[in-house]
Amino acid sequence: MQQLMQIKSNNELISGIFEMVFAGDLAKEVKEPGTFLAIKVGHGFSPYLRRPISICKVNGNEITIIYRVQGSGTKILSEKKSGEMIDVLGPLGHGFNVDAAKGKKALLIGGGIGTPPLYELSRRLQNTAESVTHILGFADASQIFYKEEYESLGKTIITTENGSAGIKGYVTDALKEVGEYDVIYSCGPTPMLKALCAAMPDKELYISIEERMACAIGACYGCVCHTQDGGYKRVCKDGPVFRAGEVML
Amino acid sequence: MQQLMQIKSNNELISGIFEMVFAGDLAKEVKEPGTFLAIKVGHGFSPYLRRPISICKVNGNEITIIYRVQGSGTKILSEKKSGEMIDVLGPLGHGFNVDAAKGKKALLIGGGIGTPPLYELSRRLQNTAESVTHILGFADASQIFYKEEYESLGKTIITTENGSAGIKGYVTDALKEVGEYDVIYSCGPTPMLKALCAAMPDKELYISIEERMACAIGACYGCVCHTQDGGYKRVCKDGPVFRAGEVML
Amino acid sequence: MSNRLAVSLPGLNLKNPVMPASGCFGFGREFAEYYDLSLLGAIMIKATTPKARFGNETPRIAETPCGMLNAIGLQNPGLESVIANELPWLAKYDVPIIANVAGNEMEDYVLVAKEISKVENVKALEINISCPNVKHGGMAFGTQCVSAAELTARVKEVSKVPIYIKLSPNVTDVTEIAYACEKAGADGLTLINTLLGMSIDIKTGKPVLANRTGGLSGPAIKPVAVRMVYDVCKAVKIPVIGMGGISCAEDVIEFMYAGASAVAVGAANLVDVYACKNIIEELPKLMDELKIENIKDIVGRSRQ
Amino acid sequence: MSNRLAVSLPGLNLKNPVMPASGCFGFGREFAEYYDLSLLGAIMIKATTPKARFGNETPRIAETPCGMLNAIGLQNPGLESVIANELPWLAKYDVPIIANVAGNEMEDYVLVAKEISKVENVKALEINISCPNVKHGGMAFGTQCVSAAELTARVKEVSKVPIYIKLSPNVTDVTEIAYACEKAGADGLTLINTLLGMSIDIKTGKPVLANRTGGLSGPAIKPVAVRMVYDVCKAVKIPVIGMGGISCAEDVIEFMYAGASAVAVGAANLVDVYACKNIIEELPKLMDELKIENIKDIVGRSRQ
Ligand SMILES: Cc1cc2nc3c(=O)[nH]c(=O)nc-3n(C[C@H](O)[C@H](O)[C@H](O)COP(=O)(O)OP(=O)(O)OC[C@H]3O[C@@H](n4cnc5c(N)ncnc54)[C@H](O)[C@@H]3O)c2cc1C
Ligand SMILES: Cc1cc2nc3c(=O)[nH]c(=O)nc-3n(C[C@H](O)[C@H](O)[C@H](O)COP(=O)(O)OP(=O)(O)OC[C@H]3O[C@@H](n4cnc5c(N)ncnc54)[C@H](O)[C@@H]3O)c2cc1C
Ligand SMILES: Cc1cc2nc3c(=O)[nH]c(=O)nc-3n(C[C@H](O)[C@H](O)[C@H](O)COP(=O)(O)O)c2cc1C
Ligand SMILES: Cc1cc2nc3c(=O)[nH]c(=O)nc-3n(C[C@H](O)[C@H](O)[C@H](O)COP(=O)(O)O)c2cc1C
Ligand code: FES
Ligand code: FES
Repeated sequence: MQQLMQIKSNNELISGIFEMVFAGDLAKEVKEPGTFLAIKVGHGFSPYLRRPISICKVNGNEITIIYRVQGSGTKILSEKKSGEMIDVLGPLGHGFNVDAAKGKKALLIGGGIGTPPLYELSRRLQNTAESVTHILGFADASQIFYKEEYESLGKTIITTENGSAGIKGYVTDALKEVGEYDVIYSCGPTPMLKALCAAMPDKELYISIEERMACAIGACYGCVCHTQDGGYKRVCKDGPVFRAGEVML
Repeated sequence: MQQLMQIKSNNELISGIFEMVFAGDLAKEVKEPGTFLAIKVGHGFSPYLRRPISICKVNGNEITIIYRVQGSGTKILSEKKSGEMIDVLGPLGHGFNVDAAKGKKALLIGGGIGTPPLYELSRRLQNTAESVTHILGFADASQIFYKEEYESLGKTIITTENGSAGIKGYVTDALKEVGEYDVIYSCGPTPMLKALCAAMPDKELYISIEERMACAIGACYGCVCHTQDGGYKRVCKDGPVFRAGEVML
Repeated sequence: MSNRLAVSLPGLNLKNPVMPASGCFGFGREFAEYYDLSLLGAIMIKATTPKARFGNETPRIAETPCGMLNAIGLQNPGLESVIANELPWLAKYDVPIIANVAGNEMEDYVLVAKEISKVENVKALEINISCPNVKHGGMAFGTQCVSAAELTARVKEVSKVPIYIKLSPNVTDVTEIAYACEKAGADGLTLINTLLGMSIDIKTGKPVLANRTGGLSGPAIKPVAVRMVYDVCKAVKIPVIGMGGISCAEDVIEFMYAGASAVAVGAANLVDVYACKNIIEELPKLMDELKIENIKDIVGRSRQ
Repeated sequence: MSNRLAVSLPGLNLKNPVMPASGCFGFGREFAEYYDLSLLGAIMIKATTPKARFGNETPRIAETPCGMLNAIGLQNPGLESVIANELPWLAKYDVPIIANVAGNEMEDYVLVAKEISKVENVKALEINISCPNVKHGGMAFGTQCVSAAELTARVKEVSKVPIYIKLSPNVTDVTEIAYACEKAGADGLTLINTLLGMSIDIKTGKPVLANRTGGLSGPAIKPVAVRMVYDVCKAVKIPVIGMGGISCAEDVIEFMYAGASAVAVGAANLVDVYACKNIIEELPKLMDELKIENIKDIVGRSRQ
């Protein structure tokens, strides 16, 4: 669905990271956590392409996203005011397999601006999974956001690279803290995903990956990645969530 | 001077014609009526070029412009709200010679969206000219704007092409109604200016002309016109106001 | 469906002159989730090569001012799969298909053209001698008159349907190539393909695209495309399908004034899934405003 | 004035790598009303021909997505007046002048180059064999290796200062022309000139420009320019001054990573009178962010 949605709020959570809420029927179409939106951030041709942003939360006809001001497009997004309309295409792609954790222990691992899609996932797992544990990795204490939100949904372990909050190190350094778990869902920078794949080769691990996109609906072959078997997958249509090992990182 | 000015108001006077007021020090630099501004109507590169718009009125640090929604640029302008900032370059070019009418009878002739620069001119002539008369031509009664404003400054004759208000016909058809006059100032579509030049070959006639512009400061040679003597003038820097006969229409 | 939008070109009776450009619409499947493909004038499907191709490594997409670079590298499932899976699926729509033919060697083009032109709903071929994103073949054929003419003649020989040669803008004189293709038997021309471009990420200091260079498309290239369509239409008698930056009904009119008999919409589909549908719906309204009775009447009128 | 922005090219010791491009800055007079011209790396003045030229009829300007078309047609006051009035006026600023040389015939170029290169503040010539807006000469010289090389050699013979050949992007292989110019004795190259384009007014159905076609410049063409600079810098050893759509400090870095030793800012000056000044002021800040010590260190680094 492609729809003009109305912005309800747009707040800076921490320096450079914003939470935006917008409303419209499109929200009702969201089935899976981990799916994403392609947002036209400006009017006219500047910038030209839509921006892929994950769905962080769905509430009735409202969708929440969390984004980092990265370049020109997210800059423009950050200047929008509530009441303005925004052109949204979505929900797009295949998200996290919620059923996989039915009655099992779920571990959700996010890194930095990769954490938002895990939030809606965790909410959906509340009634179906046996338990939900979060490991959230950030560069340092000043970069942490949504900590309370995650804590309200389950055990939440924070790691920071410089040790200024939580465990010092990477999310992998927190793995020994979490006890037993059956299914792992993760989203974050590629090096983190690679480390996770290496650290838990035998587990049921789902990863959400990023690629530069044009159409975001699967038509242009802009965002493909190789699969182990010599084939390919389109991140926008076949992903962005894949089973670990399915695609090459 | 190039300055971000703050929009104070932006109102639709009649269908498709807007009056915008903005404030800033740049207003203090305006010396002559008939000079113009080059306005960047959008952010980023869309649209790319500035839009030349005449100064209609100066009041302290406020400038008033009147513009018609013509294409993409003026459309964007019409959507601006008070409080927003707008990037203005100006005042540009050479305007109307106010001194030429000192102690004399001035006739100001405007056509449609060519009338705005005559307004500030008429205000400046109030104290110096013996009398100021206006002839304002419009397509029909629905297209008339600023009638009362001009009437408060002097005798004002309206013409409409279909006779739905004032005299039926063109501004030239009203010439016989105005009695004696010494100096004529005019601005409007090229056919109107041509007709005036033909109708009063011996009078002191000033005309303001339009050309597509890029730099608007005289550097790119984008807006030149031929002079009678085989030379050329830049409309943006040497004009937009010329003595009739100086340039070829 | 109003008659005033209808246009006819060799092999193609189109209900309107608007079609998605090759590579910007896949094989239609994804767009069919958003609107009925039967409303399109035609569909130019993704380039087809003899065998399946992966294309280039990623990143394949870079954004640029008023446009984008792509370096897909002709990824497609290969001739056999297109004939077995894609074309039959498309047959359920009332829309003529223009098959985009590509390859490394001349033989590749001949092979694909011969086989794909036999398929019922393929009404014309678009011979892609202008893809800037492949090492062999592609643009190399399209930048020289001799090779362009030879390829045209060879493909024409085997094709069951009219052939349109897709020209590259990356040449000194596009009219020369256009004329050579016409002489060699082309039924029509399509232009322009993308302009060769590059974008460098200043954070890494390296080209954004893994392939380093890519093809520039979108509104940025429209003036170049309009100029080439104008010049080519002056130089040849065969019809031209124009493209390059078309984003709205106004752009369609502009290309047809320049001489195009029909138009294709490329990158705009990637930014707005409804681009083609909206343009087709806007067209009659705009024609009313401009007092254009029949769209075909304005073809090439800028030259009169 | 910080040393870290300094760059050196044949004939040119520049305090920074940023200069206005020819035709987008006149002879500097209008911009001098807004800021001190001495802060510029250099100034490329408007094309000079042997005699005064009026150029093309108006309209000469058309706006396009993220850019513009111009068809000025090399209007200028002529060699004598440039030497008598413009260059002496510019001499009061501490800034090297690069004189842009144009003409219809080869002799025109030779004449202008010979005379203008004698002027004290002219430190280099830019030989414009790429103007798309004139019927004779101009781009015709710049689209073929033989004529480009011959012109280069003839001008080199008479010039007192280093010569930079300004290349046209409207060619199949810009590296071929670049190489021919290098072999013929060019000291450097400047690229790109404008892309040939057209815009049609859908209300009238006619081209917007009186000259019908014009030269496309602005951000729209940046990816084409970056690609050509990258390719040319790989093909030749002489330095390149890059241009095409530069609007901000980031763009300067992008061109220098691509291989340019310095850059020129064209259309951006027409949209923002302070464009060059702002870019020069932003550059050191951006270099800090990107941890670039000296600007000259990054030239061509995208290829490493
Ligand atoms: C499926 C998916 C989900 C995402 N979810 C989020 C999210 O929830 N929150 C968030 O902050 N970011 C998310 N991103 C990354 C986000 O898309 C980019 O940060 C954003 O596009 C940058 O745009 P820009 O104009 O600010 O940056 P620029 O660098 O100016 O963008 C230039 C171009 O590169 C593309 N681009 C730049 N970085 C990325 C990237 N990391 N991934 C894909 N394209 C990129 C842009 O879309 C644009 O086309 C997601 C990316 C993908 C693919
Ligand atoms: C010295 C001068 C003073 C002017 N004063 C006024 C005024 O007070 N009120 C007013 O409504 N209009 C005025 N105009 C005309 C105004 O500049 C155009 O209507 C406006 O630029 C149209 O922009 P657009 O984006 O809406 O139209 P578009 O057609 O989308 O513009 C496309 C391009 O053409 C140029 N253009 C289009 N029409 C004109 C035109 N008539 N003259 C010059 N360039 C044009 C635009 O600037 C732009 O570069 C003046 C023009 C000049 C030269
Ligand atoms: C992502 C993408 C993929 C493309 N793939 C092809 C292709 O397979 N075959 C082809 O002939 N042209 C291909 N093109 C070129 C377009 O068909 C079209 O000629 C070009 O993009 C100009 O039109 P536009 O500016 O409307 O996009 C592709 C363009 C894009 C943007
Ligand atoms: C209005 C205008 C006039 C120009 N005149 C000249 C000229 O006289 N000589 C020349 O070599 N290039 C001329 N150019 C080309 C520019 O110098 C430059 O090569 C081109 O515009 C690309 O840079 P840009 O995209 O930054 O404008 C002109 C460009 C413009 C826009
Ligand atoms: S972005 Fe087009 S296929 Fe994924
Ligand atoms: S617009 Fe540049 S000289 Fe007038």
